[in-house]
Amino acid sequence: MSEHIVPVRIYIGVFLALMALTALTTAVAFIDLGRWNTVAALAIAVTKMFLVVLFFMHLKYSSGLTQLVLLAGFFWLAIMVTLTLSDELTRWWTQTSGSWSALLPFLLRLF
Amino acid sequence: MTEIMQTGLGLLAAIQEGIPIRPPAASSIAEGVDRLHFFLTGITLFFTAVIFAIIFYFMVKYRRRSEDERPADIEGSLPLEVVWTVIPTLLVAVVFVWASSLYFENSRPPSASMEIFVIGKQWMWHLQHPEGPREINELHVPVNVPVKLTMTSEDVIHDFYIPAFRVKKDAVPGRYTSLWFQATKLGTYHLFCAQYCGADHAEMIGWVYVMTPSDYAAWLSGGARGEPMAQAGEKLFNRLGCATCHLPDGTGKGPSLVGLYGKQEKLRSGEMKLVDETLIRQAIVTPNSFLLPNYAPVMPTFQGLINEEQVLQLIAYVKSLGPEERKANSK
Amino acid sequence: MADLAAHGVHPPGFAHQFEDMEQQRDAGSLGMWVFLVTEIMFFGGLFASYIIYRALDLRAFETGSRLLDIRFGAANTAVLIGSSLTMALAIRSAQVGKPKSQIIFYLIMTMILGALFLGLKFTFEWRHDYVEHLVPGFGFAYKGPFAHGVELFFCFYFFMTGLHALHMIVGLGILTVLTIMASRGRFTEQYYAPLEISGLYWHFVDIVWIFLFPLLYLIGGRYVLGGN
Amino acid sequence: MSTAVIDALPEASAQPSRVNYLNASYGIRSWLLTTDHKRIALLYLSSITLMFFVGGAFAVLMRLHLIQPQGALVEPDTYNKLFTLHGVIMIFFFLIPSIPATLGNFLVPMMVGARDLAFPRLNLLSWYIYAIGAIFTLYATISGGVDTGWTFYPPYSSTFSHTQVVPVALGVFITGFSSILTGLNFVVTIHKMRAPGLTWFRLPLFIWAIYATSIIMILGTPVVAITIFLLGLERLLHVGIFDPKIGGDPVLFQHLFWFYSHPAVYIMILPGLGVMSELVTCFSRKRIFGYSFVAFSSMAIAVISFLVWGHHMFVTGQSVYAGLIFSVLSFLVAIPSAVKVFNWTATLYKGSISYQAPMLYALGFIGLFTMGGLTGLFLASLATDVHLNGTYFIVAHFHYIMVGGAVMAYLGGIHFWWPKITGRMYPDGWARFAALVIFVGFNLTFFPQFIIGYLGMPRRYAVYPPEFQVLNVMSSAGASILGVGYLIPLIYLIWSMRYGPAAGPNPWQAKGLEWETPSPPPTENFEEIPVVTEEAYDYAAPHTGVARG
Repeated sequence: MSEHIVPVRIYIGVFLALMALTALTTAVAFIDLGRWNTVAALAIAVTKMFLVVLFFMHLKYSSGLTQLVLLAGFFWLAIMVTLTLSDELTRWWTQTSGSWSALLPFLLRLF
Repeated sequence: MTEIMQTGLGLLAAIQEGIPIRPPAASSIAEGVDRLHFFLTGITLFFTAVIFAIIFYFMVKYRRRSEDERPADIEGSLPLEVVWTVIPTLLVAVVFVWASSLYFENSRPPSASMEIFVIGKQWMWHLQHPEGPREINELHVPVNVPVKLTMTSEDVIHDFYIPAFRVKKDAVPGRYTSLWFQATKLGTYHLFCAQYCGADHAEMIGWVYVMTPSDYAAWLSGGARGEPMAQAGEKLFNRLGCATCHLPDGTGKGPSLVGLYGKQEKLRSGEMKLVDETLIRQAIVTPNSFLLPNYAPVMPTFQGLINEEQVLQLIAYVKSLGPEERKANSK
Repeated sequence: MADLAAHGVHPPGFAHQFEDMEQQRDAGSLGMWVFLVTEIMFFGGLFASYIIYRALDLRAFETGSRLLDIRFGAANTAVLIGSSLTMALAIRSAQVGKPKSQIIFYLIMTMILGALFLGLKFTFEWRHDYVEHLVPGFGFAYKGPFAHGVELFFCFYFFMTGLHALHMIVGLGILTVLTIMASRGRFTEQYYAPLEISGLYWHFVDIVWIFLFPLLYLIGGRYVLGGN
Repeated sequence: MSTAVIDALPEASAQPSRVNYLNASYGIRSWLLTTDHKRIALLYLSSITLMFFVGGAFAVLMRLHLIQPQGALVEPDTYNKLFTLHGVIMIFFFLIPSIPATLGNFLVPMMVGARDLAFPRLNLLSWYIYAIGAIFTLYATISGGVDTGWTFYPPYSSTFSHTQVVPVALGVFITGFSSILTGLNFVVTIHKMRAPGLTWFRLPLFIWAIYATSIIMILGTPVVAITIFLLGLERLLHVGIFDPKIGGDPVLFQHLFWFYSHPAVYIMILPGLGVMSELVTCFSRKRIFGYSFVAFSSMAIAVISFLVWGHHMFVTGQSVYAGLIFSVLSFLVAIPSAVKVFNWTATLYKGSISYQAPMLYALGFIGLFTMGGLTGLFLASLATDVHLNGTYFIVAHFHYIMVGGAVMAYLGGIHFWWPKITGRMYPDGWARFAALVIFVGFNLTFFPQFIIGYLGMPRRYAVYPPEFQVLNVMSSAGASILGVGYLIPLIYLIWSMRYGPAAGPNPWQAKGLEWETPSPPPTENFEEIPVVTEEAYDYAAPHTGVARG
């Protein structure tokens, strides 16, 4: 698994792609896309992360176990964020209406 | 030595009187909470007894009789596993629904509640009635009237706990929390701080007096107990110079506060915000933490200049300017 | 350890508790990945808090973000990506049995880029923030709208970039050790595990920055020039 | 599990003259620089025993103080420091490392048939990190103590307390890394170092439990580390993200803190559940009832434990919506725990049950864990939690799990593997007596606290209204019995190290790879790595001990 040797041109290609994405994400930040600015910036960051993880860190050539380990990390991070937000974004709930329908728009903000 | 003797005698007397196993139940929710509590106690005793009985039975029946015993193999049993997975699941589902619906009801004050304000401070409780009276570590309330407490803290997190009413809620610095109860029995009950708050945490205790409505009215009017909160707030409003900008007709540097309480206000960002106690507090303590469409962010902060009690007075004043009932979407 | 000889002759770097070299390499690599998961959760506590506060006070965080100089953020991103490339090439050089001078060259390049990142961060960016009174706890004096929320934002900014810089410094230490090991000719086609697992760490630190850059610098509505 | 590895060993191998890990080398250096997992386990054993008795001494002082309503012994300030240090030391420096770092360190490599853990030097480093953290905490104890409660809630801890918060926080922060690295070492060892033929479903259930524990250590501990780190920074810089003065939310600290600290409860109890499976099978000579259900319930507990932390915060002003979510998830975690109890009980059915000391601890555990678990339902259920949260009911509940559960299992495990660790037997009569004293003392101490809590007495009170005195005196009386109960094993176990009769490789006729090597084991555990051909707990097969062949 870890013995896989990645050709130099793939490393260079990944490097160039990362630099291009950095330029792109910086440029996009100056264009008004409303809330899509955040989406774009984070989507590009996730793409860059995948490039680094898959090629520089050889995850593409690693065992399923390694991939599972990494997945677990992100899954638990998601648990932490989601459940904490489920408190922090809904504290006003029973102080105003307390009806289930009033919750919906805020729950959508969680995802 | 005599001290020990006295302690011993006191203990003996207490044991003779019987050790209490149930706190007084003196609020509208106490009986309901206790029913659930006793149901859970029943479950606990039942399952503990069953497990212990089975273990003792097996211990005796299957005790090792010779060193060479080799009992036959039992791999397990899927039906049994299913049974003892499903039964606890159903049981906890019932408890969850029961407990949660009770809690959900208990967490929403009736709209006609009487309001009292609570400020936790190392190590005492400040309580203020809108009509004026202030109390320290004592709370007088009328029987059979729903009471809503709005609480905050001057310093660390405290917790307002009346065991006889089965209610408890943290008083958190920087925000308002609330709880409500309706006392059902006349009497005097413990008030505790139930969130550790420093050296004299255990001394941050007091008494709740549940009175007949007429006694309560007499208590409210008895003696010079300070002016009503809204009135004190109005004085403060003028003294701090708030009135120079927040003109009633809306022509000042700040928005008019008349009829504001309970409204949904539109912010510059387009977001709608409900004007409630929390928002007014935020506006006073950390102004410019939200921007309004037609006003410049010029309000100075009053953090450190006024205390939580004064903030509450200002809020009471703003509320007195607004509609009594919250009308959603009145804009 | 006395009976190490009983296991017969082993390649250099082999540890007695393993059966063979492959088991050892697998274990090392898995260990590093598990460690990186703990790092995800370590930074995760900060990221989670950031996400929550940003959701609660969006305008303040956007205002804070616009007070940062995007040029430093972008330049540092490029520098770190470059260092990841040289790190990957250093490992590859060992894998294919290139002479040790090449491994050392790439390692030193990685260190230079890492040092460049820290140099930009500390001597330009943080100093700039200090002069502008944007450091909470050290004469924070921003007085515009959302002053409290902006102070919170800068708490996050310094905690997050500071923690990241701390990881960079640790990484530079590791790279120094690797360079010394390489100069002693310790790495061969069979034995380059220390390079490989240190590389994983270095790339991880790069990934943290890949997320810090948009979170801190980019998603504050750069297109709004001044005002709200 | 049977192997043909050590057939050649002569009977005399039970005598201490044989070379083993204890006498392979001598001198203090050979211990402080050892990379042998068994010696490191003993380093942990001695250091956590020390911490246990320090923490226990604080508990005894607290119970003495509470004999009188106005406080019999110390000033409120001192009392606050006593319960804080009792909590910090018992949780971070005793319970969390207890079974994993001692029994786990000793047994994991042997149970999986390996010569050592995957990273022996990292293992030694973990102990040093633990020791440094402990030294910081003990330093803070001597130099004035700390009074925030082990939960370190801001803004009290960040702004208002005048005690040694930073050194203790640093101690906890540092020790966290010991826990992380231990968990990492176990996970890699269990994945990569299993002996040939030892598939996942042939592993002892102790290994499954340790694996689940390690997952929690790896995923949870870093979060509490960063949280404590942020708290320390906030205290030093007078500004930070939990500071309500700039709009920070002190309740967020509680979220992050409990994200780790609730699962941490399972770091303490899961290894105990693993020990239980070993004890119950051995002393009833039965295969475990429903192996895969017991194994997967450990994993289920590890995962669900991360979803329930909000039940510590039902009265903090957390939203009602979050309260409902956390409540339903909290109920879920009761189910795998119940499944375990039922399976152990079923394992006894038609067994051949003997009552040596480890089994007495095990049976005591089942009873106390059942009660501790069921009283947890009161706290998962929202309406009753509002009344019971922050009272002695909580104290009683978690002591039933932590002391009645984790400590009983720890002592049971120590008694079970003591002959393997030292090569010597302890006096079984004394051990049974101690088990009984501890069981009685424990119930006397903590059962009254359920009632005190329901009556409404808040925890962490240095003085209290006089009507709670009778029950408090009962509790204090029980505590003195419990304290004596813990001293008895300390005495006879130390005695046995020198004077106990030689134990032989397998005094209990137990199954498992660790029993197929001499006692004490040689430095590399096995003469030759074993090949496993049988399922775990194959007690029905004719016994294949050392003397076979």
